[in-house]
Amino acid sequence: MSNCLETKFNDILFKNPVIPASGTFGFGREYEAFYDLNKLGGLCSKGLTLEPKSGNRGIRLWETPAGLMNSIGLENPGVDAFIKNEWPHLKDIDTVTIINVGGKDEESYLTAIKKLNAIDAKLIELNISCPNVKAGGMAYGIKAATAGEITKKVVAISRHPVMVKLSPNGEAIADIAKACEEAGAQGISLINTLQGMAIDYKKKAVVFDNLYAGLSGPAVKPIALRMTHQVCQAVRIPVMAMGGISNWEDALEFIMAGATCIQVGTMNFNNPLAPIEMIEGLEAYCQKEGLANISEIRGII
Amino acid sequence: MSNCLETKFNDILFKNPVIPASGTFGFGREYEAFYDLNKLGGLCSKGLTLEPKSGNRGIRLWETPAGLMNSIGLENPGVDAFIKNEWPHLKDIDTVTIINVGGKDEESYLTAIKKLNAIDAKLIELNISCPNVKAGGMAYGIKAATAGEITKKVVAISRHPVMVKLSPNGEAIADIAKACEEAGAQGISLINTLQGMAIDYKKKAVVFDNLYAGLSGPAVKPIALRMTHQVCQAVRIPVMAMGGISNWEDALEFIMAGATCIQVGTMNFNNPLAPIEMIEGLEAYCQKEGLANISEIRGII
Amino acid sequence: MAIIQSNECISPDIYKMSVTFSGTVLPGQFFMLRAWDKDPLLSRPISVHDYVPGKVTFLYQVVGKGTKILAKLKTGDNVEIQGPYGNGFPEITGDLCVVGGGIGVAPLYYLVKHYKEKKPNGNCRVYLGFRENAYCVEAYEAIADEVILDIGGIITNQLRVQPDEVVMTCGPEIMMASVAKTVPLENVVYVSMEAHMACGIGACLGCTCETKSGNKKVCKDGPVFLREEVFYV
Amino acid sequence: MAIIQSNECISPDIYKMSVTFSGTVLPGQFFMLRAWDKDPLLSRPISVHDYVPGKVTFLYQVVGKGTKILAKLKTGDNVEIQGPYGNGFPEITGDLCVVGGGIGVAPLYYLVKHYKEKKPNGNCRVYLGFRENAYCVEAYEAIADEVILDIGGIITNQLRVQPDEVVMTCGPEIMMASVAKTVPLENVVYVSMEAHMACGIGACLGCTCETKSGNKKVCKDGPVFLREEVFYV
Ligand SMILES: Cc1cc2nc3c(=O)[nH]c(=O)nc-3n(C[C@H](O)[C@H](O)[C@H](O)COP(=O)(O)OP(=O)(O)OC[C@H]3O[C@@H](n4cnc5c(N)ncnc54)[C@H](O)[C@@H]3O)c2cc1C
Ligand SMILES: Cc1cc2nc3c(=O)[nH]c(=O)nc-3n(C[C@H](O)[C@H](O)[C@H](O)COP(=O)(O)OP(=O)(O)OC[C@H]3O[C@@H](n4cnc5c(N)ncnc54)[C@H](O)[C@@H]3O)c2cc1C
Ligand SMILES: Cc1cc2nc3c(=O)[nH]c(=O)nc-3n(C[C@H](O)[C@H](O)[C@H](O)COP(=O)(O)O)c2cc1C
Ligand SMILES: Cc1cc2nc3c(=O)[nH]c(=O)nc-3n(C[C@H](O)[C@H](O)[C@H](O)COP(=O)(O)O)c2cc1C
Ligand code: FES
Ligand code: FES
Repeated sequence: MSNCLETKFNDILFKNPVIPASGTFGFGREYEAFYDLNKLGGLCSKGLTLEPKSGNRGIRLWETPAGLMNSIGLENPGVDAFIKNEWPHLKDIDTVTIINVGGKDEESYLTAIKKLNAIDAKLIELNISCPNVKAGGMAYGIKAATAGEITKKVVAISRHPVMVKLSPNGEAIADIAKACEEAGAQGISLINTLQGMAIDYKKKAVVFDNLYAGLSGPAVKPIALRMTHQVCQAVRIPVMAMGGISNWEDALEFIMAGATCIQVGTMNFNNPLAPIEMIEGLEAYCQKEGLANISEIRGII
Repeated sequence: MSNCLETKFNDILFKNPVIPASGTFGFGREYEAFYDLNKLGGLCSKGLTLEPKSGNRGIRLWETPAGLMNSIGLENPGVDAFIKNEWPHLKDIDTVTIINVGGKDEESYLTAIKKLNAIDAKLIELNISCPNVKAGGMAYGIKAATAGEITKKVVAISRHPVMVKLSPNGEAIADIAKACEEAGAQGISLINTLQGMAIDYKKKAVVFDNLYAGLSGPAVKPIALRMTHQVCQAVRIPVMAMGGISNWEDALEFIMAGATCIQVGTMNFNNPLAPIEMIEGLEAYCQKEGLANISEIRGII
Repeated sequence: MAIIQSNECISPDIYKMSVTFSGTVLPGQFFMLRAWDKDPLLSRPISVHDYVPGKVTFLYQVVGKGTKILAKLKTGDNVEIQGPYGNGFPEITGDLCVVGGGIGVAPLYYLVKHYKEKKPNGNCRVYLGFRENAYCVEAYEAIADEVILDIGGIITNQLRVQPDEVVMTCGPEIMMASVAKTVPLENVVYVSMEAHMACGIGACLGCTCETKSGNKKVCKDGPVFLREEVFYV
Repeated sequence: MAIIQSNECISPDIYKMSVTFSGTVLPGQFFMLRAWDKDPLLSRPISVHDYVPGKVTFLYQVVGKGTKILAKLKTGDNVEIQGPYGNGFPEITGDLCVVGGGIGVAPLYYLVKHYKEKKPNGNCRVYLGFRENAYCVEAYEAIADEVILDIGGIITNQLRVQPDEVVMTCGPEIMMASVAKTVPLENVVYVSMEAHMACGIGACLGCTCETKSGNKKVCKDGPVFLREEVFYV
């Protein structure tokens, strides 16, 4: 295996730029049945909050044309239990584990981040964009001013580099990205899910207890690609892009638009081997095109 | 045929709430080969501008998962030619013809609207949301303040009721809708296309000369339904909803979310009979459910 | 990739499909099936209706897009099956009483068969309830000690459980709730739950079932739960 | 809905499909084909390769999702065909010289056949250029007066047009541009253009082709245009 896919996200070295996305990959264990997680560039944990959360009630998943709506509501064991039960396993996987953190207010973000200072993680993904719960922080993520504020405070106390995960549901996304960059974020990831709604006409009722829910999957790819391009044009910090990436060609397009790494969410459900197939596809592409490293075509658009 | 689908949009009577959307139906003639246009609740003209426009160059269409991106760029013959060549034909169709109007600045909007005062149209759809050209007015449509301003001026000089077509790409859409209502709009329509991007990785280039383009079709339905619900909750003027409506069940869901009428865009390309099948489906639904009129389930969500 | 050996309509909208499979399966487990690319996006959870080495059989009802596609497949076509997933029904020592409603009868056939194979002298009674058309009844009669059938009524009205029977049920939630309520607390009752699923393996947290001891994943912790976990008796 | 009478691979990635059709068709017209629901969303424009009353034949290259699905269809399957659409090649009085490149040869067969039927004494010469594998050559030889074949080269290098010939061409745009440039201005030249299409009937304005006299719709005003309209000679 050549290292044509080796990718540096600031000074963090990824074997390749392909990373399963938060919330679609649990804490990794489940996918070990399908492939060796060491092959992944990285993996991103389910969104953690300070306290354990049981998530939303009622239906949590709803399929849409080429998309998936979810209203999980950040169900997670909380930071303490994560550090105790999941981290010992995760830390031994030879890949970059990214820790996704949500919060319901400033204090809960900051306390969670402080606790995570105790472990040797490589990168925090600060989730200010989950549309499904207050604790997801989307209230922070849809305005540049508030996004910048929370980022600044988190960066100040975090021992780990912080990448801020943006919402596609707010103000001009490039402005939000710039605000986060100015506030000291070491990277940007995007997009989280788009806010959508589902109605079950047979039941004459909304599908989700929470009224609205988050849309992801191939359906959103054109929007995610546009936003990725806008953000990559606007900031100098590296960008981790996602939203509907379903094969290596999609992954390549996001990289051409300027993304340093890409994340794979919903497609894990469609095809558990999706990330591995993307790695293989990108590798073959580099070989065919004679690229010493994928970075040669990064941001060419 | 019962009149269970008869729908009043303010005091404009529609035979049924199903209306082909602007830009997907030309000026109607083409679909006469498939069915009798008199069956439609209404039809919406291609977006008109004061001057003729030749539209965008390069590729104009690109398929995406369950979606379509377009970059037509408001190609149209201009208001004068429309009045001369298309209106005589359109006005004799026994359906509500809606006239979609775009503009590049205040003056071009107002002059176009004044010219249209000369004909006996029933409803103007003020397009402040086309993402593909400056003349599409999206600059107006993404901020509540500017949307309100242009609406106020147009309403002041228009002899016809004005329905404002909103962009899904801007600030909180309910705020924009409210600003338009306050400015005197007699109705709201939404959503125009979502701004997206396409890259042709084989050519290592963007697909559209214009860089970004507009996404429509089933892929966007969950977003359109959420925005429709938000706007219906926010304003008292009637709402004409669209975005990925592909069958009568979808149409029904938008009506349950509060829409008075619905428009059908991209699905005309997938199935030229789509609007007719929706009318039949909604009619059968009313019969099965024993509804004297579809209004009985409008806004029940 | 599994190859379809047969796929036939056995009752209006009810299909039986057998596919090649090399592995073992427990009663009550399920597979994620797909025979499409991205439309629909997700695989569909379908229980094991029957299993013999080399072959697994599904019984499914056509309700929407996915099952419509499944119904069109022909012998020799490919279908992707991921699994078996889930815990399945536990092995028991006492007598067995199963209660199935509608398409919920699907997993119970292999359950009964497996039970009788492991415990030829055990007694197994089967309640089957259908709204309109009954199916699979003869198949159950061939392997169970007694089959009680109800069409158009409420199967739980007839339900009389013996003191030493373990009850296992699958069907509409309202039926299982009624079983949970009416069967004496002395009897052990297992219920097989449903939920919309994306991953099928415990990674997405989409298939939650609220239990006495917190959220459980239907796909991984279930689909089979003890009555008291789910219905808070 | 049309029923497929045959659908076979005649060369790597090249398929020939015949379907039932009751109606008439002109050479150069096309149909919008679909054999799927919403994935992909749009129908695919495919030219008429041959036509006899009751049956229309397509020749198509597998390049992406839609044509991949078409290639899998079997005799007896259904395919939706909308059309025929477009203007088609005009009838001419003089001799005919056709130039086809790659899958662009598809519409030219029916063109030549139709021409020879209408004008049995007219002379028709056919240039066919292929990158790697040639196909349909014998079929052209059977109906044309002369067939000039090129594989791997540049077909327009060989092109020598007679003063009284009308030229009709279909193929990669770069080839047609070269034909447009090399054929003497005295000869009338028709080119068949391509564009991404959504509606196929002139309603979406997506298939624009810039011409001397402004934008034209490939689906409705074309796909056949006079050389000077498109290539501004
Ligand atoms: C563990 C388990 C075992 C099952 N075993 C069987 C079986 O043996 N035979 C059988 O006929 N059915 C079974 N079902 C139900 C079956 O999964 C659904 O009927 C099927 O997914 C419907 O798909 P569709 O595309 O036809 O319907 P659609 O309504 O178009 O599906 C839309 C979405 O909703 C989901 N969905 C719809 N209904 C259900 C449901 N009842 N349960 C879970 N998800 C649903 C689909 O998976 C899909 O994601 C089982 C469900 C579960 C959870
Ligand atoms: C008037 C006309 C006649 C045609 N006749 C033939 C023919 O007889 N035989 C044949 O093999 N091909 C023909 N083509 C080209 C054919 O339409 C495309 O190859 C086909 O649409 C590709 O679809 P796909 O899903 O396999 O590819 P994809 O690349 O997956 O298609 C993606 C989208 O791009 C469009 N697209 C891709 N390539 C083309 C293209 N070259 N022209 C127009 N749209 C394209 C598709 O329609 C679709 O909307 C014709 C095109 C036109 C416009
Ligand atoms: C079931 C599900 C759960 C998710 N949970 C989280 C989460 O906990 N934290 C987070 O930041 N994003 C979460 N997301 C969003 C994804 O990480 C990703 O941003 C989004 O799905 C877009 O990518 P995709 O289209 O590839 O899925 C979740 C998405 C899904 C589908
Ligand atoms: C090819 C095309 C052309 C369009 N042209 C216009 C237009 O001229 N004016 C306008 O207001 N909207 C235009 N639209 C947007 C549609 O009217 C509609 O708002 C959008 O497509 C969403 O609906 P849909 O998902 O049903 O297509 C166009 C859409 C398409 C696909
Ligand atoms: S289906 Fe994903 S956790 Fe159960
Ligand atoms: S394809 Fe719609 S106008 Fe030609």
